[in-house]
Amino acid sequence: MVIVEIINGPIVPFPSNDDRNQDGAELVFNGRVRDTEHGHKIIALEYEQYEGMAEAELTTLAEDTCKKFPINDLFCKHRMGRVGIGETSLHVSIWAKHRKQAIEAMDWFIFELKKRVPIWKWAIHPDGTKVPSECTH
Amino acid sequence: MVIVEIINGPIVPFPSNDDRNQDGAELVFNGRVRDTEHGHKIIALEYEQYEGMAEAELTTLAEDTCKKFPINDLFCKHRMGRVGIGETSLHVSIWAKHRKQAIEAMDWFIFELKKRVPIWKWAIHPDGTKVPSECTH
Amino acid sequence: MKIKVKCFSQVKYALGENEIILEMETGSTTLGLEKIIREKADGKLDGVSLRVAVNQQYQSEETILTDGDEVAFIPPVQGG
Amino acid sequence: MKIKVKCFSQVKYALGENEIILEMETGSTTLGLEKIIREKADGKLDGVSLRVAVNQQYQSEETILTDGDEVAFIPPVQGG
Repeated sequence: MVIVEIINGPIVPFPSNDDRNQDGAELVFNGRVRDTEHGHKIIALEYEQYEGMAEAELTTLAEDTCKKFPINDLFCKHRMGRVGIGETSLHVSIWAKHRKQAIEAMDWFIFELKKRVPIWKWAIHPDGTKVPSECTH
Repeated sequence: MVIVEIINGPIVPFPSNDDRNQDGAELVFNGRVRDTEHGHKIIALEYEQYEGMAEAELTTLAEDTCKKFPINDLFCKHRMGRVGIGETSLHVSIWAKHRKQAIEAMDWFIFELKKRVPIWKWAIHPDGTKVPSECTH
Repeated sequence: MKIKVKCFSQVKYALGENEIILEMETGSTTLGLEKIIREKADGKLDGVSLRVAVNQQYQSEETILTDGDEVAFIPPVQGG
Repeated sequence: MKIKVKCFSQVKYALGENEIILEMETGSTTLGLEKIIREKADGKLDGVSLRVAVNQQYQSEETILTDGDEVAFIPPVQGG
């Protein structure tokens, strides 16, 4: 199963639970904001999306991932707007029978997300100026 | 930093937090008990360790992982004794600057754990019998 | 015909607009529109690779536009 | 000399013991001890690869034992 959410405000992680009997692996990734972008100090990032297309692409990607790898669930939340240093911008939870496939699926999903989902970062500098982050990876 | 714990009783996950400014990636793995071992239905696993050596090997492995990969922290808990279906037997949390290295480190750490840390599983069958699980991977 | 251009990231920054409505001739294509956008940016998009989406779908080839289309020139994405 | 053998997993299952204390001659080695343990197991450890640890350290080669050593024959581990 796939759940995809693009949200404003802090990310509440998907619940972890002991109720499954066929998932030997639960893998959770939190992508967090660091205090530097390309060597420059920042005080926050601001995430921008192509509204509509971002969620559609992310959903397609999540479904592609579940087809490509033998995993049972992929849950994903991406935060929009201003995200402070240390806070989570991307939260992904994958449930699978085996560890190996969960790890491979996580790696591929995030790699592809950074290639095809129309979401961008703006760096907020200590003086308050806001510029597009030119990071391409 | 490395934290390694071998414990009896349910695993309480290491805390997640928003207080770091240099860790862009937090990756958490929960290894959970499935209801089959080698095609046979089980009602639980019972984990056995070589007391002393298991924790020493696990600590050395965690330290090796931090040397081999550019990650900042590796926290690990392994549960002993009887673990019910769906419950977590292994909990690993890795903090790193970048996602890629966190994923590689997680993959390697668990792979090596399954090669060198003297911990074993006993399968508890529905009739209550307990036999060593012969799984070698 | 009327074409709506959505601007994000470096395109928004270069043009100072979230959205532009352009009047174009029938038969105009995404390539022609990209040229107009790059000219408007006055050099600020030089060296920036742009993919194109029409009505929120990536297009891998030059595409003929129709009245009312929503077009976005998508600079390298940065999610995660 | 006295050697303590710790038994885990398949070794414990085969021998029905958690721990065995053996009296061995000076100069005895891990290989000699493994032979004794496999004999005690009466075929139940055939086909089971065993690594050896002396005083909780893996040994990659045959090792001469000394009085009071703790030895474990370690079947394939299964943590995780």
